[in-house]
Amino acid sequence: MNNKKTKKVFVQGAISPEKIADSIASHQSKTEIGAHSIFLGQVRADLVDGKTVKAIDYSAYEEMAEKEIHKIREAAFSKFELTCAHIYHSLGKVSTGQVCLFIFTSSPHRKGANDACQNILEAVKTSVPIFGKELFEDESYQWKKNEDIVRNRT
Amino acid sequence: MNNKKTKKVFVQGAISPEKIADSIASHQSKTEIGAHSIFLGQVRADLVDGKTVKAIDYSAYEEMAEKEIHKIREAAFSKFELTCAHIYHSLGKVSTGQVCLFIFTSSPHRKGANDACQNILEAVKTSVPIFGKELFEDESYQWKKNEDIVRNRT
Amino acid sequence: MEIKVKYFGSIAEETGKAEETISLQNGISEVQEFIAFIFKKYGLSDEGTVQIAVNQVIQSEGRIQYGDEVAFLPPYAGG
Amino acid sequence: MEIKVKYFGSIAEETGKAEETISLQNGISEVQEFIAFIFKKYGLSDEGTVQIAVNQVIQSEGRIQYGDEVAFLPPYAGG
Repeated sequence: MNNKKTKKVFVQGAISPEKIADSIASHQSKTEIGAHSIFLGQVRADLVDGKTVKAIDYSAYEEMAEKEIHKIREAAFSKFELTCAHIYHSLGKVSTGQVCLFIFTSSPHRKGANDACQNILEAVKTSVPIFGKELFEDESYQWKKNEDIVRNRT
Repeated sequence: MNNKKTKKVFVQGAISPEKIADSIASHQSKTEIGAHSIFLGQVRADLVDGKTVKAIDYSAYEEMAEKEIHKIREAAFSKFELTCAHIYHSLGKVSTGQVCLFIFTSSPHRKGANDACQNILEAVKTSVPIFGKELFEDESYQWKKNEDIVRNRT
Repeated sequence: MEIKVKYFGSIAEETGKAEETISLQNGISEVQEFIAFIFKKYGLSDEGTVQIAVNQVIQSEGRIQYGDEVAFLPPYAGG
Repeated sequence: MEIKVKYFGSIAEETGKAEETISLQNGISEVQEFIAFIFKKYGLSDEGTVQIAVNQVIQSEGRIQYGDEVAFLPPYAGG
């Protein structure tokens, strides 16, 4: 029951441009907003040892991830001048070129929206238990690591 | 003929969420991109001396504005790791809650996209000849000023 | 010598026009002199915040030449 | 005492399961001891990058109690 106030974070598969457009449209009634900052993570066709990534298969410790993202949002609201903040991440397979992360912050002024967006992005990368399997064209794979975190621990 | 290589910047009226979605979708074939940063300026219902802004009527010295934005893009490409950069601004009347500025930067990594987006935003505010008339509910108006600039000059 | 002059925003409102062609007399060909000439002609206010672009480049000194395009720009408001 | 254990990502792959219930014997109730027990049980590699969450909070020390949910988390890859 601890989760009842957390917002829905996970989306099955890629995040569509239409979902992003709908989110933008739904903020047009909030006329105290002057600035939106959006970050999109897109799956990159990295070349690893001669093989090209064709998709990432995401999984997560969902209950903990939702709690962590709830904490990240609360911290952003306390630190920045912020009207709204939304965070979505994909689960399952996301092909190269598709969007897997959508962070959307809104504020009366640009500083609040921009600073909050970047702050949330760094926190999502370092403190949310999301895991990713990089699938190569030849059906082999490797587990993705956000390098910052590994470095921080060692 | 100096303008022939500059990209189209100005949009008549508000920038629609669909235009933003189309821009995002058109980058899904660029699989070297890992990060998109988007800034949206939205017209705010500011309260000035008891009157509420209901729209901004934008005009510009278009030829010069396009050249300035071309320079801003070139500078961003030379300063940051950047795959794409798009900048759109409204002309004419944009109602409160609607989007008047759309900056869209893409990079293999988040730092390039985020830094370029913020850099372009500051440059657009301070060096592009765009003018705005804030229209109030009672048909009166005032000329908008980006305060930073006025302050820098005095 | 003929100069194409453009006015924007609140300045266009004050001059009552978006552009005009002005024939310069002897002795008014420095940028600062030309600004003073236009300000006096239209009784413009707020000189501290106006910027001048000569051929689409911001300029506060130098000479104005035949065929130049001179624009009077109030404070920017983009974004 | 029964502990609910969850495995994620590369660790789930190594253990061959996403979760299980483990009955702890006397003497294995400290977090570090429990980690060592699971690593030995499954011959897990890469201890340096694994994080443990007890009841969804990252923890590297303290006691594990009856009914706790203990998760083994490989490096994060969100974004």
